[in-house]
Amino acid sequence: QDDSYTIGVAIPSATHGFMGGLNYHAQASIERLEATYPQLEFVLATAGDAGKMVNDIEDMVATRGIDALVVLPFESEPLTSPVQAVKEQGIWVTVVDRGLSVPGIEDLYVAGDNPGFGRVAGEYFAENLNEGDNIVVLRGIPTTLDNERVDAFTAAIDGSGINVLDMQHGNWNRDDAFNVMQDFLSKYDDIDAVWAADDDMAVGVLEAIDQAGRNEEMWVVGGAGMKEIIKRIMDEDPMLPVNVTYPPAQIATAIELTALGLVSSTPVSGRFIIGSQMITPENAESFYFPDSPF
Amino acid sequence: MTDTTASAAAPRFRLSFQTLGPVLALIALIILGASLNSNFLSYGNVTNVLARSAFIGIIAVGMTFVITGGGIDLSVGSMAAFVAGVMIMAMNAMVPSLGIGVPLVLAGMAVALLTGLAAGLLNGILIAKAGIEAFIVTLGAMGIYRSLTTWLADGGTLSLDFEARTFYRPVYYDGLLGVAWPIIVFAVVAILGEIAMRKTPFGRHCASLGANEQVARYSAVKVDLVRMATYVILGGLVGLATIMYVPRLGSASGSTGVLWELEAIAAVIIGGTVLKGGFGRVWGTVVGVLILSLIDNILNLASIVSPYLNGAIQGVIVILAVVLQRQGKSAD
Amino acid sequence: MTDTTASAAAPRFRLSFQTLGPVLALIALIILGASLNSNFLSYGNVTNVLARSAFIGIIAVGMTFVITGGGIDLSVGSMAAFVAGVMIMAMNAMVPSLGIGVPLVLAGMAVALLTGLAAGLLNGILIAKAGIEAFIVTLGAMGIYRSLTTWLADGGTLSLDFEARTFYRPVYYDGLLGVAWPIIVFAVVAILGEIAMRKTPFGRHCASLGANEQVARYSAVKVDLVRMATYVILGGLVGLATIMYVPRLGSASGSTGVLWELEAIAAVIIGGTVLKGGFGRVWGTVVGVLILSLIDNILNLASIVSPYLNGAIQGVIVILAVVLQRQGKSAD
Amino acid sequence: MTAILEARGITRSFGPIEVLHGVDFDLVPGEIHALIGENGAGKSTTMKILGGYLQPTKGELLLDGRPVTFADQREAEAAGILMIHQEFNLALQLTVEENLFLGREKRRGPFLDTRAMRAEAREWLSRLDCHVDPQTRVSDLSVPNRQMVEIARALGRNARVLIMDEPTAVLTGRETDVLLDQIARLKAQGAAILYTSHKLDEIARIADRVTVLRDGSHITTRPAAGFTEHAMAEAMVGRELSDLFPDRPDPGDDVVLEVENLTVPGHVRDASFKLRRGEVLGFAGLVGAGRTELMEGIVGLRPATGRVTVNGAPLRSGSVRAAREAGLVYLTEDRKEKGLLLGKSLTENLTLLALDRFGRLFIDKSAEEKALTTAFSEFDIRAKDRTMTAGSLSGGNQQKLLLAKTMLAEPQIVIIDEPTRGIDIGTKQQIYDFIAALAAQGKSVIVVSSELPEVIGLSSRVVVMGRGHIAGELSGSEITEDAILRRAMGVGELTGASA
Ligand SMILES: Nc1ncnc2c1ncn2[C@@H]1O[C@H](COP(=O)(O)OP(=O)(O)OP(=O)(O)O)[C@@H](O)[C@H]1O
Ligand SMILES: Nc1ncnc2c1ncn2[C@@H]1O[C@H](COP(=O)(O)OP(=O)(O)OP(=O)(O)O)[C@@H](O)[C@H]1O
Ligand SMILES: [Mg+2]
Ligand SMILES: [Mg+2]
Repeated sequence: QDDSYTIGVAIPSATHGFMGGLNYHAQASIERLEATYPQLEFVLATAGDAGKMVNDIEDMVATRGIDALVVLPFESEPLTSPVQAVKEQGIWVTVVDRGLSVPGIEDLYVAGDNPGFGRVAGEYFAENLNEGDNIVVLRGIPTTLDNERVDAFTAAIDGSGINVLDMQHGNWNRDDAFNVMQDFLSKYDDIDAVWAADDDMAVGVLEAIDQAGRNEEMWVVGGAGMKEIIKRIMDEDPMLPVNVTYPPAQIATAIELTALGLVSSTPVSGRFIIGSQMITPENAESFYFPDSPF
Repeated sequence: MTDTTASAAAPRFRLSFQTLGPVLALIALIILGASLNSNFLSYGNVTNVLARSAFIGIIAVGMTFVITGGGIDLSVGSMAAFVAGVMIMAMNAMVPSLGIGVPLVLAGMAVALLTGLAAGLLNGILIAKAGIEAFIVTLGAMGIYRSLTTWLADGGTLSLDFEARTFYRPVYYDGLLGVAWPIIVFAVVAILGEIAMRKTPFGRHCASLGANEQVARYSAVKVDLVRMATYVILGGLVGLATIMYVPRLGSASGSTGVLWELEAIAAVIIGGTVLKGGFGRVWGTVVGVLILSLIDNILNLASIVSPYLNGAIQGVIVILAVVLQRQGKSAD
Repeated sequence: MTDTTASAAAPRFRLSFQTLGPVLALIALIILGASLNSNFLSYGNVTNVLARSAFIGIIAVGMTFVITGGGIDLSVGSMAAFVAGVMIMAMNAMVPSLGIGVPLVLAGMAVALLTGLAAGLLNGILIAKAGIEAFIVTLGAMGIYRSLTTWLADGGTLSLDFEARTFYRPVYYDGLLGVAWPIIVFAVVAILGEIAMRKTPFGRHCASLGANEQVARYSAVKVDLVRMATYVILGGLVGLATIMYVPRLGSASGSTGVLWELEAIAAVIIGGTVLKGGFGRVWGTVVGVLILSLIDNILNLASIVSPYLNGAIQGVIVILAVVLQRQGKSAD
Repeated sequence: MTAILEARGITRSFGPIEVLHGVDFDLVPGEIHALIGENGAGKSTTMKILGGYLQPTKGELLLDGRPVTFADQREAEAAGILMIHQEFNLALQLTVEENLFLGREKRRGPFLDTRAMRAEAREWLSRLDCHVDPQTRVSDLSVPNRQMVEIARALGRNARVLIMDEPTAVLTGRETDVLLDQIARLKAQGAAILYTSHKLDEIARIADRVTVLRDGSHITTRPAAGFTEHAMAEAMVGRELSDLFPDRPDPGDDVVLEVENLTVPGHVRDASFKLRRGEVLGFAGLVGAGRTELMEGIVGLRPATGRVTVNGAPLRSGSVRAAREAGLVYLTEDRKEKGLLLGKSLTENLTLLALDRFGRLFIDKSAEEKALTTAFSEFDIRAKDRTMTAGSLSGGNQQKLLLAKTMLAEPQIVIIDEPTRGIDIGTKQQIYDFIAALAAQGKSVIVVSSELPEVIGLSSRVVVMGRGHIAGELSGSEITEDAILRRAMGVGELTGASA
């Protein structure tokens, strides 16, 4: 039947908060679209590593005959040629968040802004700290994406005279971040602020600071807008002055646009970059989604 | 012919270099830490390290029995995540009826313990009664619990009700006479474990089971029951570890407890328990757990190298800690 | 007299239910897959599944020898990542001098094989010569290679030069008479492995080593050498698997090959090799690898459940596959 | 003739303890040299030193008159010296053929020549009149068959020097005869043979020279001719020996154990018998008759159907624990795989079966130590050091430890499978006295033994098994070797009791 379509969605599995949110939004939008458009069928596959993601995509093409693929590459490099192969078979390709390493393969690109995510946070630090103030940084899992964020952050505070005492990987994980922060607190007597490049890590960091009783001494900026954190910003928690968005809902946007492109003749190709915004107590309300798991 | 090998198994509690191996490694690490950072031996840091070790430590004590009995359990990390998830959901559900208070916390603890025991029992039945290879049962269970947790959390994080959490929090952060609760619980579990291993029939039976199941059976040891008991105890201890874990961050997700199984097994082996079973040493396991925690702590405190290389240094130290032990052996 | 009863004791390769267990599980999965989706048995899908099984499969064949010899290797996944990283860096560095072409690819392959063999040799020396517990050595090595890879990639991804990659790509995607190269290589490795296990002195020596090291030693088996050889072979096969892997994804990072070790070990055990050593079955391992790949494939074929539960289904099937096998045993 | 292999002033210590004190010894081609001595006298240790498995602490070895040192047994083997161990040296998970050729596989090009190896394995085994399939796993073989495999392995290698450490301890008369013939054949071919056994009649039969060891010291070396069994026994133990078997006590009337129609699938069909209080009941039969399996079925170690009643109460099937609680225990014939934890201490082994007698909650270690002291004296266990592992005891002392372990459970009914396997003549006498004393105390004993004199000398009644069923029962004066063998081979019924 010409008017029924299958859309394959390949995303990383929900191994930390942000990806959990992303999984949630993907499933929610699929449910929504399946209800609205009976002629659409979706195949959702989550992968724990790049190889598995390539397997999933191969399976979708070989056995499910997909008409469009929405993919959030687990890593850019390894996914590039498999996705290119899909494209070469005439299947619509939407790439989300992490770009492929060869430009121009995808029909539609929807993404957050990783350098922006680091830069916005960095700019806030540069503005709100004085020369000679000390900060520590908790990075994510070592990946290109983490490098982009941290590089942009470092560039933004460059020249401000802020001292980066230490950077360690908290792996976007609450427990790891808690441990690392505990050790930072033992190691450094004077910390003025913490950049935890993800809200899951921020939760662990806050707990460690609280335990050490050094709440008055420093503030924390996380990222990606987890609902608990947004709530505390709304409540004007002095430890959490701001947050930087990196919306997990971008996957929903991508899926919806792709679906729209198939069922209607609306031209949807192009690039949609969802910039990273600063969440402040003033605008926090509009970023607060109490029902999302993230 | 066994005589020569048998003599290599040194009499148990002689103060040999082999026995001391892990202890020496631990002392070396402490000296290293103290020389790298003056805060290393501070009350705060010591408390942090010990309290964090408690989860893996409590689990590793149980793992010592499983491994001594000739088994293995790969499911403990994901079991912990699952138990935490169930506990949090149960407590959240009970808030309206029980209110915030001691009954709620006690009810939550009971749920955690029971879930842990049940999970351990399930492993135990499949392994001891159905006779399926422990590696496969617990590998399967690992996948099952991990994915059930993600599913319960809907891909995200299960968080304990905020007020319940505030009330429950002291169970991790407070303590008795300046010693944090997790440390106390870990110490009690370790001491009871050491006693059970060395002084009770159960410990003997575990070791005989791991040494030669056939001989144990011919000696009227209830082989299946003992084997099952090791998994049930481990399950219960996973529950107990979770009780200490949940008040720390008040949440659980699919990524809770990832790789705990490997860390617990490593601690057991570093401590001198024999991987193929037949001989176990609970105090050794405690030393093993502390070694592993200290490595992390020292790497964080020292920042000597690229953080990318932390894993490599960790690996080298783990191997070295065991080399110390083996050299004692070959000199025997 | 005795001969009658003795012959009742199962000769090794009788077609028992136990032997057939994994095969039955495989057949059940194939039937399930075919009934769920008509494309399941299509040339494309079969090629996909077999080709992607090749990496783990080649490694698992080597793992069969290690486990049969009473050892274990937890480092293979991260070793694969490391070998891939080294191979990519070496090829990138050689592009200017060798240009794009067969020499470059051959040089890259040689680098991969040698790195794999060297890594295997290192494990082997530490385990067989220095006498350190295999679990600890390879656990340490796992951390070391994983973190070296991350460090080489500077936290990101190492990518093969784009043109080199395009040239190299057919090694994964093309084949001979419609059979993709990885499938051919896997088949050859499996057949050679099966022959080595059953028809050569080396295979027997491995089994004797795992069954009773002392006996092997007294029977003039060069115990240390054989043990070392199992790790070196496994290292070489990791190199070979990497040669097939790199043209597929053209890159390596710290997350390449995560959990391959567990998958390889699971495949070996599902296939009927005894975890504690002494008996190994290469063809069983191949069946085990196929079972594991098919489970993933089938889960993708039919989106029956929440993707969060895939892990649980996987776990259940793995346990069931082995239950089949054990029931045969108890009915023996 | 000059010696092939000679030991001069060999001393050996384990840790601080010296167990061999300057032993001199030589082996001459075409001669069978027997080494005898009590359990723990140092026979196995001497043999291992000659075989290259152990190095002497002091002293030297001469090979063809030239001093040698063997770094390991491989070098000894290269010099044509081979040894059959007292304890098995087989990999259980491998097949018979794999074990026979381990380390010296036949090849065709790079591959194994399996067919040739099987044929040759079959040939060696049939030379020993042992008809196991070379493809059987050793773990599936009975203990005697394992021993035959062990022997076949050594015979197949054409040794100049063959050292045999109690090869017949687990064999029955018929197999022993076959083995002794083979030894005679090797001797005729000019091999030098070192032989030890606690069965002194064998020594008298085949040995040319006899060396006696006592407590690690060389006592005497003499030609076998004119050295009577009795004299040998006294030279070993260093004292007068009285009659070997004690008087048979009179059994009471009440039945303590009744077995009805017990079937152990694959091994035993419909076995029924009764055991009375204060009785010693012998079980005789050829190897493979199923005696062991029947006993294991009775105590719940093997799945079995049928009824077992102890003191009138039915016994729960399949539970060793239940049997023990009813006062019924079984002492296994396979002490290495089923009896002792070889890597564990003596105490741990001693108390394992009766652990609940040493405290329910905590183990009373001092009581355990006392029990060990008692066991040492009661069973004459000779250990140089209380903290050694069970595996480093001499073979005979391991058997005594196993006996002590079983008796510690204070059973009312003891089933002893091969009670004196590997035990020296002096201790044998002690064990026989012990069994008689048990019966006199009103306990009941089943003795399963392949040594007919033992069965005959101890029991007041003998059950004969053949091919998995009970072939007959003899009592009083009916009990003779001839009658037992006739029944065991299934010809008893034809000719009637030959009392
Ligand atoms: N590996 C060892 N470590 C410590 N002591 C040992 C070891 N091997 C043997 N012994 C001791 O050496 C002594 C001699 O033992 P050996 O095995 O030679 O006796 P044996 O004459 O063969 O006795 P049996 O007739 O019981 O076999 C014994 O006291 C034994 O306990
Ligand atoms: N674990 C086993 N699995 C399979 N068959 C076995 C096993 N153990 C023994 N058998 C077989 O059972 C038969 C009887 O065993 P066994 O020789 O021990 O009987 P028995 O009457 O006790 O003789 P004996 O006491 O003289 O050894 C033998 O033919 C043996 O091959
Ligand atoms: Mg001996
Ligand atoms: Mg028997």
